[in-house]
Amino acid sequence: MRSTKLEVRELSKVFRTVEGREILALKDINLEVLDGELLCILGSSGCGKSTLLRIVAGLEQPSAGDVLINGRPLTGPGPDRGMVFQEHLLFPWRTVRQNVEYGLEVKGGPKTARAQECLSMVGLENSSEQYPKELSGGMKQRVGIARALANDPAILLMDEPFASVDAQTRSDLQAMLLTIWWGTRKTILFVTHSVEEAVYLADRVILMGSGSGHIIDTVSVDLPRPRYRVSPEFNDVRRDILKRLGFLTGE
Amino acid sequence: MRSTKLEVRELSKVFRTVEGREILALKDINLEVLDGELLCILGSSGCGKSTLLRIVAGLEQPSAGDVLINGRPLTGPGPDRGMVFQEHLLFPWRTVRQNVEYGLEVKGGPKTARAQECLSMVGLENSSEQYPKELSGGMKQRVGIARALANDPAILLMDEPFASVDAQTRSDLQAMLLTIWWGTRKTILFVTHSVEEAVYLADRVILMGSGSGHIIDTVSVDLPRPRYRVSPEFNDVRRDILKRLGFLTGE
Amino acid sequence: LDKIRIGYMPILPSAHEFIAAEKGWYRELGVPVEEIRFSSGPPIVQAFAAGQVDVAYFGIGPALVSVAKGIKAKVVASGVTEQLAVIAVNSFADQYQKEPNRKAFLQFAKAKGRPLKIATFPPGSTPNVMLRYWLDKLHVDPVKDVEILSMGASGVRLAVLSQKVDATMILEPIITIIRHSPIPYRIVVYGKQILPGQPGSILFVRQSIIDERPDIVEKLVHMHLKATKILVEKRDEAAGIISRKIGPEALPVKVARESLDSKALHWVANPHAIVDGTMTYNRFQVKLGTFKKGVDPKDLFDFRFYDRVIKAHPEYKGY
Amino acid sequence: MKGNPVLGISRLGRTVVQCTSVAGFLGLWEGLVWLGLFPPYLLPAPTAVATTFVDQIGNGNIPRLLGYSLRHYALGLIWGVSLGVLLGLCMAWSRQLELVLDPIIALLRPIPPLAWIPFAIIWFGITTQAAAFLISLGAFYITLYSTYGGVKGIDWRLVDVARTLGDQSNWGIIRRIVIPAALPAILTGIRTSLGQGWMTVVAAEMFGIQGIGLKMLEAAGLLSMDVVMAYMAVIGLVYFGIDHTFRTVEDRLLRWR
Amino acid sequence: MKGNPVLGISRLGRTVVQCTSVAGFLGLWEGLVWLGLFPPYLLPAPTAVATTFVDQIGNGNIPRLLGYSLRHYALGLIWGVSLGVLLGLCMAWSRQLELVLDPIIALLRPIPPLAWIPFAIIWFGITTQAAAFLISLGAFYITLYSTYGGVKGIDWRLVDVARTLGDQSNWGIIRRIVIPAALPAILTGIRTSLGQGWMTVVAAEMFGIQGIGLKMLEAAGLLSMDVVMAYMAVIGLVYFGIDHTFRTVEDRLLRWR
Ligand SMILES: Nc1ncnc2c1ncn2[C@@H]1O[C@H](COP(=O)(O)OP(=O)(O)OP(=O)(O)O)[C@@H](O)[C@H]1O
Ligand SMILES: Nc1ncnc2c1ncn2[C@@H]1O[C@H](COP(=O)(O)OP(=O)(O)OP(=O)(O)O)[C@@H](O)[C@H]1O
Ligand SMILES: [Mg+2]
Ligand SMILES: [Mg+2]
Repeated sequence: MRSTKLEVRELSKVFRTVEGREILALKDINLEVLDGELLCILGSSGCGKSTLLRIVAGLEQPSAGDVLINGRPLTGPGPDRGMVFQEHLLFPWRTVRQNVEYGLEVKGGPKTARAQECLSMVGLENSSEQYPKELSGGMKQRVGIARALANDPAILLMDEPFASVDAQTRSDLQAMLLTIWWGTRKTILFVTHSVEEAVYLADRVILMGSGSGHIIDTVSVDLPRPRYRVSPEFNDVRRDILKRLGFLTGE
Repeated sequence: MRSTKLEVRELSKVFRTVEGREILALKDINLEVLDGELLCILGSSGCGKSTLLRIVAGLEQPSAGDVLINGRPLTGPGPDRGMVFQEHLLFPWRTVRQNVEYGLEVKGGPKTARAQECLSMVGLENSSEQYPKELSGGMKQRVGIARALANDPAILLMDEPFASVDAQTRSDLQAMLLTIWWGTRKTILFVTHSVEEAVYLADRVILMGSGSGHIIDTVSVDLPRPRYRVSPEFNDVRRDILKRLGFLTGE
Repeated sequence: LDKIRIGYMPILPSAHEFIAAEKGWYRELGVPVEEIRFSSGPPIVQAFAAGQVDVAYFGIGPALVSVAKGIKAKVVASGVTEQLAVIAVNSFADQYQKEPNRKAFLQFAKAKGRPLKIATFPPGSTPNVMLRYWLDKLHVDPVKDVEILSMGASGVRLAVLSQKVDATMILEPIITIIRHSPIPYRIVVYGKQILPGQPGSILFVRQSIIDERPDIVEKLVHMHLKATKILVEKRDEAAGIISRKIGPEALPVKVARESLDSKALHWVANPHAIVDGTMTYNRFQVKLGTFKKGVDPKDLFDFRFYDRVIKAHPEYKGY
Repeated sequence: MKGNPVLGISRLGRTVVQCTSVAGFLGLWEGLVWLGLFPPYLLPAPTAVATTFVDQIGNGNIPRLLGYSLRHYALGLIWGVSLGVLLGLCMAWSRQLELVLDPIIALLRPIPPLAWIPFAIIWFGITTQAAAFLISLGAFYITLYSTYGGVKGIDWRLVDVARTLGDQSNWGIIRRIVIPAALPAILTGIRTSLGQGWMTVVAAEMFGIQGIGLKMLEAAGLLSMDVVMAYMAVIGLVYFGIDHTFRTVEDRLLRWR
Repeated sequence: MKGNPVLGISRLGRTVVQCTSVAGFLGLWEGLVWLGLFPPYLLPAPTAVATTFVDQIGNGNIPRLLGYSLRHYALGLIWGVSLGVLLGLCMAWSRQLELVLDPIIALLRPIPPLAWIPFAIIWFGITTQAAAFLISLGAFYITLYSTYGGVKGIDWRLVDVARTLGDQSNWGIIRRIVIPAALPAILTGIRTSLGQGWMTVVAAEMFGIQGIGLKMLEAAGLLSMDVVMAYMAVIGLVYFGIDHTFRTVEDRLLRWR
């Protein structure tokens, strides 16, 4: 049996706005992620998906509850967790290679070979000297993934990484991600608000309620890979999830 | 039988880049749109969809061929055709109401009542004094539609109007568009690169080849409205279109 | 003391400095000399206050300002007296010749629809004070009856030569330069008609130098007298030096030579000779409100050096 | 997540810290003068400056001289800004005009306004016009290029939108689209001109034109540095007021941003 | 679809039009002088200015005086820019420092650099330092606020990214994220300082400090307006060169934009 890589226990997060109002972004979240699992977190806008990921990344302090990694509590951001952002957030003044080298530079030691290796994984070995502005949206996301991979983190946190690219590119990136996941066996937390994307990628899908900041359901996706988006089985899972999310009540 | 509203005959468009290279954006396009028809133009990025719409709007001159409206050749932009853009392109210095009033202001005469009427059609009667920056993406698109409707154009040209809003808002906007279309019986040319969107909305779908700038196929969608996105019939049409576009050859 | 900084202006009252520099007399001082050029008296006062100037050739006006503001320095010799003149556009000069009083000003203002514009150095400078003294004597209101514009030497020349002002209270060589230009301006009054014995330029030395190196100060006063003698007796030679120093394009030798003959120049080195005039001048400054109270001659003059040099070199007696 | 982490400090706390900071600065300065480290003609005490300031208001000097200076300023700005905005619009709109005028302006622009002082005097004399000319030069270049850049940089797709809504005439498009879209840039240009113009006023007056600048220089010649500083305070306060007022107007005009 | 419609005009055509335009301007000016409408001291002919220009280079005046002016300029900029950037960074980074310093700087900033002339002279005399002080004042405020604004306005999410990549120390973040991200704003501040500083040099020298500015004023006093204009040309050319060079450097440093 696979071990637990990441555990979230009774996690809550309250934000205080400048006017002093309190926003409950997460409420009593409990979650266990197995080593090597590809977990999708699905929910509509504002349900707290990003907040959860930022807490796991160590960028935000929880208001209550714990996050354990390999059973040890979290202390802050660290190179054991890599994060990929929706807005790509590349460093625009660095070339593709220099972006990927960032984490290695901070750590010290050799960097070029490892950067080149990560760029190959995302199929960008030939664009290493370009600046982010010269890349298409899809390429930028690839660099973001390579940059997160460079530190060889055990956990990859991905916050709607493919939300702002067009449909074709999106499906290419999804396929690429699966290949990388297969090759490296990383634990991946993948946030999305596309049901189709979650069903295509995930071992398990966590459904978050809209606006309430808690987990309403968990769905295991047992379809064999590679999955086929227009197959009836795929459509069944998609329909099941939409129903659990409350979208198909009118039917 | 319904009359022909818009006819496109042997239309071609060649762009000349600054370096002097020629780009063939459209090639021998032939198209007939019936009065009151909702026609979707489907194709991937760069296939010339926007160019076609801009020519019909009168913003661009064709290199060859004609566009006829009610049998009369086109002379330039005019209030008989309203256009809605993907990037919403609201006038940021005008309030919602002032945006909608723009065309009426140019024409002269009364404007407030008509603007209010159009805003009601898109469900924004209560936001008329807000500035665009205060609106969500979905609301901005609604204003764009109301603005195009204000002149009461016979033809509505919509260039991927819902491409940059989230899934939930998108389906709301689609439903709203159908209601408006039903109520006003306008002829609508709707550009999209989402197969699902085309199948949900269209009477007929024009498929454009990727990068070639010509029409590869035409599909009539005979499903009754309201259509139901996860029904097997819907999935069949979707699958059929994907196949014609060459996406499912690997199956 | 590692160097002496001497401030001067590109006008004739600084001629002693030009001669001393050109003739290489400064080498005798035993310390290096740095010459610093200024466009009018007030900036030298500021530089003096800033400790950037040790010895200055400027007017009695700035000297009084400095001492009144508590700067420790003394007048050790006089330079010129009665060196000023008022130059004005011919129409005013004619009027003034007929009626040398306030009426001339009022007539001019009536004819032109605006008061007479007079350019001069900034407040605190000798020309400015003497202009006001003149107007005061004539009961002319310096605010309502005329417009006084204050600027540096270049500004005055530019304004007068391009005929943007109607009159100026100014000193040599600008007087001669203006008389040489084709513009329709001429001299209206000379300084001595305004205030007989009016003190003009002086040699001003920082107290710390007087205390530490009286020998240097004595040498400076000696040079000053030697230069005075040349200015009076060898005007051709002096004109050459002055023209070179001010700049031949600004002051051709011919004009320099002529200005040395000007009626607006009286080379007087004896500081005793200007004490009375200075006190009159100072009382007027108090009246103007520049100072709250007058300056004590003891705080302003140091006659020792002049007296000692004259004793040792009786040939300079009379300068 | 914009701005760096905010210390937990209240609005009141901020004001207190700010006042303390200014008070500390003034106190230190006063102390230095009291200790007699500097003679008052090198560094007048803040209290002396304050007294002089009140005196100069009392005797009417400040209102009178400020009146002159503001006159120079207003005249110069009105000319410079109107010409700059107008020509900027024309140059951005008409390619021909741009081609002809741009090289001439590019030739003259690197000469800073204050370098024109000799010509200002010789052309206009020691007058209001001379000062206004210098100020208008600076304002002209700044607003010309900011307007030009603003118009060139507008989202030209909005013009397409206007055309599909039936707006066909050049003047309609300029009035309804180009000017409002370029307004932020134009206003920034005007604001910059306000700053540079004020500096030019003070400097130009030092060449003999009646106003605050000349008064400062005259006072400096008399070593009355307390007067100089009182007028520096006037200059600072007036500029602060002008800038603040303009920003309020700007925010109001651009509240849609 | 950016920029307004381009006339079909080639690169060569542009150059020809531009040259014609400048030539026409100079020709018109020369013609006006020839017609004798203006005495040469009101408007010297371009040919006269050109001759004088060559003369003044030949007799060594231009190189010598330009040397002085550039010295004032360089010294002032180095001081002003270094202090401005440093303090701007510190104030944007440390909330405490910002609270203490901001009110004092806000108090002093509205006083334009040239209003400090009397104090510059009384503190430093008619010296290089006085000119450098005035120039550095302007450069200081400009770079301080542009750096401060640049740092405040950076995308702070990039700091989050750096932290997830293991960058924890303040200094690491400042060096690797804050400075490069704020560099465009910092460079804009420096470029603005270059312009204002050059204007300040010329103006400051008119108060008696050796250099181009003083020479212009002296020549004006002699009504040698051709000399004045020759030096205006020097000022323009040098500024053009400086600005051009800096823009090249800037483009190079920001080629990632
Ligand atoms: N720094 C913050 N201060 C205050 N409120 C915040 C902050 N960050 C997030 N929130 C609030 O917390 C809630 C959850 O935000 P979060 O960004 O996690 O949502 P999300 O699920 O990622 O949404 P989306 O799909 O739009 O990215 C929202 O209501 C949001 O407004
Ligand atoms: N003004 C122009 N100048 C030169 N080429 C152009 C111009 N406008 C469009 N093109 C080219 O014409 C082709 C078709 O462009 P068009 O914008 O019509 O595509 P599209 O189908 O709307 O794509 P998308 O889905 O990305 O909006 C593209 O290759 C594009 O680069
Ligand atoms: Mg999110
Ligand atoms: Mg398009």
